[in-house]
Amino acid sequence: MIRVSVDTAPIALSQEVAALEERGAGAVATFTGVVRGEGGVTALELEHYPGMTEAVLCDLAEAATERWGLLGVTIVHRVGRMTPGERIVFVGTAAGHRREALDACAYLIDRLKTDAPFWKREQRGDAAAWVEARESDSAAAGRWD
Amino acid sequence: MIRVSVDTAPIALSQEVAALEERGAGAVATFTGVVRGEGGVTALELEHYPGMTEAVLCDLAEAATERWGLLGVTIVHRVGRMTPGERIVFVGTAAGHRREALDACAYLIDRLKTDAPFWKREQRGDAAAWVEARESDSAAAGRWD
Amino acid sequence: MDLLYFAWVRERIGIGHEHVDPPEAVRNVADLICWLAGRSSGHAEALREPGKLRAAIDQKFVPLDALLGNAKEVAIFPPVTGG
Amino acid sequence: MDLLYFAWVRERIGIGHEHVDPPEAVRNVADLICWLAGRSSGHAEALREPGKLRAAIDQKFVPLDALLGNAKEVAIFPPVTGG
Repeated sequence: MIRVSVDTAPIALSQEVAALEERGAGAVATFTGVVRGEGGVTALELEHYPGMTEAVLCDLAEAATERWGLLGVTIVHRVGRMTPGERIVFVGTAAGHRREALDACAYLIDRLKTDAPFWKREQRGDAAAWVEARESDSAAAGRWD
Repeated sequence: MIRVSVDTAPIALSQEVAALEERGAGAVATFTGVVRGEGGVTALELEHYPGMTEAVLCDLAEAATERWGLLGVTIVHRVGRMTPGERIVFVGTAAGHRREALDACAYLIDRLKTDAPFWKREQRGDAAAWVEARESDSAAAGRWD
Repeated sequence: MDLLYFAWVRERIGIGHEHVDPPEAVRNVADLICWLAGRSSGHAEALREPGKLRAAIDQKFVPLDALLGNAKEVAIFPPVTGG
Repeated sequence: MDLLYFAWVRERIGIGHEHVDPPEAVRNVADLICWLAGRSSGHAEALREPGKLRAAIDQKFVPLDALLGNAKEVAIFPPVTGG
């Protein structure tokens, strides 16, 4: 099972996890990114490249499935406007054993950060600023090559 | 926030994740172990060492909090009788960034496997057999030393 | 050729997409960026530091020296920041 | 000294806990296991392969050569299999 979704709706974590658990795997690992209010951020806006985004996420899900023999992969990325405390991204994996589920989950979020065409803009009251890419993300993604 | 629970009640994943997300961290990682029905397993029984179990899990949660600067850790282990599809264990971590949350989550489940006094008995119809410890678990726990 | 712009590239140019027919001398993405910069002050502002730009041809990331070939869709944008 | 047994050790011995006063010659956990094995056929059956056993003194894991000292609670059990 591969499920990829890019949507403006809030991420329904319970349902996503339930779908992974129903795969009959012994191990489910998840990563959830949440909007932080630190530094006075009042809102976050996520822009993406429709079509390419979904294709990249499907490719990553397929690569992880093959590499770790996963029984299920879910990648859900929210786009549009969201506020502190809301989920930006959910990555979940289901596998027979914990190592596969955990490693695949880490791989997916590391690679999503560098490979998927999303852009974040932080709002602080009336001011808005595009978030700059971080060098450390390239390094994190590189360790899976 | 450190939350440790050893209980016969089913694990309420949504509530556990929600509590972690409310810590205001940007990253939440989770691992869930689910009873598998493979090999004809009809039920699983979990026995533990009351008192020692909770102490070990608290020690692990504290060690992870210190090592990775976590904002929240939850370890919930179910005991008693459970059937395929039910959750045995839930480990969740909240941190500022994904690497800390993911590594701490992997550490906790690896160490729980070797350090916490739980014993599993698999039921296959009328027959019951205690699960044997796996060498690979010791190796996995050792990589965090 | 369809062009797509995202994030601050889109904002500075003032539009998210446009159709262009670059001359033959425009062979790779870097050439295209240079040529586009002459279209308006917004283009010039958005594209003046190619080192800060990334690109995709037909929805695949490419380096800036990638040849355009028969590209149908070229996207220009800042480094990605999702997740 | 309070003894606790878990999993198949408990099942084979037939009880989960008991109170014992081992003689002075019983200095470490291995000595204790050996001495306990003489208490009943269940004990003998459960404790005949010390290499398959693990132990805790006052709720801390210890190797089988750990001295009992003033231990109040000693637990004997198979390798753990949680998670």
